[in-house]
Amino acid sequence: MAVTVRTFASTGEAAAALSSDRGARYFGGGTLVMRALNEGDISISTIVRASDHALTRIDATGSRVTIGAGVTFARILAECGLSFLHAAARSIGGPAVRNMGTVGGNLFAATPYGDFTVALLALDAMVSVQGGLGSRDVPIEEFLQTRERQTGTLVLAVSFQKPASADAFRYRKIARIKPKGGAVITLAAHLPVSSGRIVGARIALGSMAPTQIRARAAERALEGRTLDGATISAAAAAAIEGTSPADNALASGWYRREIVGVHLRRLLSGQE
Amino acid sequence: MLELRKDIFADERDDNLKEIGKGTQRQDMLGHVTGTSTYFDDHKLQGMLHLKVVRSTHAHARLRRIDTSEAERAAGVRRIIRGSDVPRNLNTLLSLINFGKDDEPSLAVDKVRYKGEPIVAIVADSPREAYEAIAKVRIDYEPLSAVLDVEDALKPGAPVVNETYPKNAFIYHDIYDHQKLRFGDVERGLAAADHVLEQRYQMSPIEHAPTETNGSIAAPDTNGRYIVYTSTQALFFSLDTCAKILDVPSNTFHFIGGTVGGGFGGKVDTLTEPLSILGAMLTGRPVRYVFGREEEMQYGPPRGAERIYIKDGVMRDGRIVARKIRAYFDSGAYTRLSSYAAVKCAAHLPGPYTIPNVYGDVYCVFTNRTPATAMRGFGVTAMDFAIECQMDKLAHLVGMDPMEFRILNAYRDGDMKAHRREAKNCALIECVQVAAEKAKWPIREDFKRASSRKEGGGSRAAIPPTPRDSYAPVATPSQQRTTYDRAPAASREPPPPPPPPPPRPQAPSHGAARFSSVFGTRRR
Amino acid sequence: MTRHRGRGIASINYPIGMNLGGDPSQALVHSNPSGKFTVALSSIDLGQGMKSVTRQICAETLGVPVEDVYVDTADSDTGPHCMGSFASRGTHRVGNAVMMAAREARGVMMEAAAEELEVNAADLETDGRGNIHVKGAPHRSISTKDVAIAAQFKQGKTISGRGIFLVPLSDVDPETGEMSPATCYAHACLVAEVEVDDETGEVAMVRMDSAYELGRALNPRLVEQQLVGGAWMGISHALYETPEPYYPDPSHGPRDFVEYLMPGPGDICPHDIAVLERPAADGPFGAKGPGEMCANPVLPAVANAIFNAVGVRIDELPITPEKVLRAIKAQGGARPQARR
Amino acid sequence: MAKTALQFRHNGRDVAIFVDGGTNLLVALRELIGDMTPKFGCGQGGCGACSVLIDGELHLSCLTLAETVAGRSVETLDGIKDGPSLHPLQRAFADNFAAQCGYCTPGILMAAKALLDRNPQPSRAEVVEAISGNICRCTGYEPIINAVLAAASVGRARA
Repeated sequence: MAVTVRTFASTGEAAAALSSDRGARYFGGGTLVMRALNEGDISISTIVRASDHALTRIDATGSRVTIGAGVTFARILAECGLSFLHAAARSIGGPAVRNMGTVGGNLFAATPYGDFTVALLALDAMVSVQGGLGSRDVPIEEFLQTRERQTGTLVLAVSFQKPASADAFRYRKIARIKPKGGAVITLAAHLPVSSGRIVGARIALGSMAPTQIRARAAERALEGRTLDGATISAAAAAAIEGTSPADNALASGWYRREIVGVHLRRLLSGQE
Repeated sequence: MLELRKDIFADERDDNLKEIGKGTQRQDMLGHVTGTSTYFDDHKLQGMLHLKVVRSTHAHARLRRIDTSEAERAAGVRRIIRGSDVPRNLNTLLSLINFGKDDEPSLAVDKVRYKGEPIVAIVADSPREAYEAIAKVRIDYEPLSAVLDVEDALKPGAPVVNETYPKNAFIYHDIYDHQKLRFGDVERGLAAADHVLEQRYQMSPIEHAPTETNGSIAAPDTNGRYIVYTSTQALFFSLDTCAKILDVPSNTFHFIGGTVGGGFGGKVDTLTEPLSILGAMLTGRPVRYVFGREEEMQYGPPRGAERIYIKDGVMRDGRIVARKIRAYFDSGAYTRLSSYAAVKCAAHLPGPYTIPNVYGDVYCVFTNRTPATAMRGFGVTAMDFAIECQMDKLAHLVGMDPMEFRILNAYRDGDMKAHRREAKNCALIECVQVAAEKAKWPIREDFKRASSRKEGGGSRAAIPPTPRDSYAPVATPSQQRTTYDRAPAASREPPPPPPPPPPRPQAPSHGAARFSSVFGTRRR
Repeated sequence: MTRHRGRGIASINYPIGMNLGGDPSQALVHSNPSGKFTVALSSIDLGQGMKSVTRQICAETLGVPVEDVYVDTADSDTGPHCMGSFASRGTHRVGNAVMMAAREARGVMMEAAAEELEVNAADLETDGRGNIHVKGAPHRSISTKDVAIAAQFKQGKTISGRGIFLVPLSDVDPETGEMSPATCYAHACLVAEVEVDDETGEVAMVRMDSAYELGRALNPRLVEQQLVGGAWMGISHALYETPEPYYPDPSHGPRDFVEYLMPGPGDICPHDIAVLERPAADGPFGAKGPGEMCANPVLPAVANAIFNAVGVRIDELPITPEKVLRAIKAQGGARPQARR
Repeated sequence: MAKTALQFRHNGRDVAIFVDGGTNLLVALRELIGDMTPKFGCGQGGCGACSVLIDGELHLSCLTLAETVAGRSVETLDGIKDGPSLHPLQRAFADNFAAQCGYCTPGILMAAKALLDRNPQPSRAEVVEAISGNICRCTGYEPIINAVLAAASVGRARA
């Protein structure tokens, strides 16, 4: 049986089609769903698409940024107002994948993929999802924790507060292969500074747990302090707390635990 | 950057040539840059069907029941192929050169020996329909304990991976579970050495990862023949293998290939051709069987892992006086080509050095993993890694520069090699000298003046007295039959007790047994 | 300071052709009526340049320009038997078969030319530009095209040749391993320089310098392709590749090119290569085969360079950052060795 | 089996085909249009052998749902020659011996074209980035990088 492709003008109709059909999958950039089809995943019998322009909109004019779920990484790289996200966007795939892969799809990408989501987690993003009665916003942490159950969910957009300065947001993907490689670990740090002190630090890690997680102990070590050597060391030492990295083809859990602090220290201190 | 050092060995060459030595453009370059080079998959045939296989989900299991009834009724399915449909469902690749016993089915019948082993092939109108039918095949497995480590596999009581070789090791010369190399008295050499260093090395399996995956398209041709477009690295090898498995004369096939998207050794095993041809025979339609990337990576054969133990004796002045090596090739569940690599590996010992006492035992071991095959540097890459790491450690141990240490021990023209042939046309020393020069690595004048053409032979040309092994050979039947082939899995006789070992062949007076004695099943 | 540089070397040899011999290859060469030649093979071009190198061998042997030769590979109906493209046998075995076939075809061509020029064939030579002339008298000349036309339409001769090359199969002594595995060997020595991060165990390639001895570089550009690409594969084997990352535990096998690690274009390093040519007695124009051995010295050279950089020996491939880091931690930190 | 009609521009010519639901662009190009230049290497988005330009942007045809190119322009290696003359990139790849088995070459050429169309004078790092989604198992990448840089310098000389 061939796959049925259903394209809807509105996200509401698309969401309804998704929730009514267990074999339906939402088709964003194709990098996940098309791959699954190519590899013989017969659980997908319907592809749902939505042509709603809101899905591909970027609003980066104000202090709060909204990025439609269908926005590609190439679009983010072309957007000057989102330069703080360029490192994260550039770390996804090669140029072709960046022309195809979307912000919304990345939320569903399992390890070793999903690096952009690490950046979104550090930015405390809200994930806007289409419900039966319109859209609702879900904090990204909550979204990720319940991701297993979100397969039939249609994500509309993500939104977050723009970091105050270029230096306040940092991102690094540790990969074996350069320039395009799967993540050994991924780190993102949002370090808002108020009168010289860090207020509301958020550190997010990829490949350190079944989903992207926050390094809360490291955040606590930074909170209310200036970003000096001692603070950085304390945060680096705490990076491992609460993590449960697994073994995979790219590295072992042991190795990830060993290096997460090293890389957090280097990220916070601006070292290569 | 490539520099031709025409100054070295100039007296041995006639460089007065017209076409040879020129950097002429490749004949195939225009095709490559225009995308018009034709690979096997670039043939578009009318009404082509698609073949996919059902693969074992267990590393080692008995197949209690294979139920394809639902799959046969699935939409778009043209034919289900099972082991009983394969005319000769047991083969070993090197049977074409009479080396080894048939040990591998095209489709497993009563037992699977590695995760991913093909059990059923499905020929359908589209890949999607083939995948849907795969999901409808029911296989009842009785899991067996698996063995995955080469040394564990050789222990008494280890699960038997492949009944053709009940000791989990390929049998050499009908009598030994390893290939031997004996040259001089290694124990005496080790005893006399100033230092002895014993180390263990392990090479991982490696995937060939050609950008084009393994595959073939077979189609009925005129005159009852079949045309086969294939990615094979060895056209007639694949053709003859198919003729054997499908039990038809070789001129039944017209194989076309020759332009292949990378091979590196991974396209010798003829994995897709027998089934795509059989699919074409059974449906009368063109059939395409191409590996997906995950299949290529996990179930296409890798370069097998090797474990190597080296024990060296070295003198304070840097001369290596003894090298003893034990190496295990992880062949996976079937022989394929690993048995041959072990012989090549034994021949390679002790590396490009002249060492008066050399001892090697090289094993080809069966484990419950994807069968291994040839890869670039087959039989040698891992051994070179082990030997050259060992050389570095020995140089460090005696406090010598590693370049000079290699020049000191390098083989030279006229030296006797451990496989008892004279070294000729050597050039290791010159390579070391030039590499040192290029890397601005200082070596002493003496070593700069050394030459592969000097100081070899003489006493270094002698074959040293070599003690014979005292232990008894491994007893094994020369013609072990197995219970699979086309027989149904239902009733199983207990395997007969192995017949007594055959008498050891008498070595001819010249010291070398006929090569045929290597083979268990040489054709008469 | 967390990053340390080190250099390591390895030197190797490599047997050419299938071990023990017994692996024949055949070739057919024939001319069309315009004096252009076709070589029919069933040998495979995997990218190594089989078609191109045999084309040059044929042209040189015939004494015609390379443009006048076309190599057709891998059709079992038209190409005679070849064992296959593996074991570094292509250049050596197939090259010799092509040479033999081309020699026979050249013989007929020279006889046909002799008949046209009314001289003895032994007094003729080719100029490599498509002409045959009397030795010492270049004006007494005939083009290969005219020879082919004459042979075909006037003399009724076929300008063609058959070639086969076989290294006879060797015995193996079960007790001593006495055997003749190969008739010739290629050689190499390679120096690798690496940089090791002692906090993460990451190894970066800095540069390589090498010397490869190949008998003869029949086409230096093709040789360069093999050596550059092969050394890249050596780096890949040394530091990255495995379909079983936890071997012998088979879990977590990679399924795609993100999980199966190979160095990307950002991981490569400069590689300075010297090629030496000590002709093999039985190689076509002395050539051996560079295709396989090119990768082999890289693996141990990299391992030895890592020791030189941080003082740890990693004896298991691939040398992952994890293995390096574990070893550094086990010895209580990096111990850089004497800088070379 | 329901098929969907699909029209798009293929290398400057309008084409119309009928595709099954879920057909990817690689299959559509190869099996329905007959353009064999994009290659199947993985179907996973990892090798780049199937790379094509869609409205000038580099895409992986194996991960592109064929019907999403309706009304758009698809360019493959088959379309980059200028009549019988090779594109400067094709010439540079040949001159630099940047192909061995040739299987990755069509995809890498398209990735390189996507770069040079946008950035005619790239740095080495930009070339490396541009081909980073393409696997080559033969060359070690160095000749490919050199070829793209050489093609760019030809472009510079012309400008």
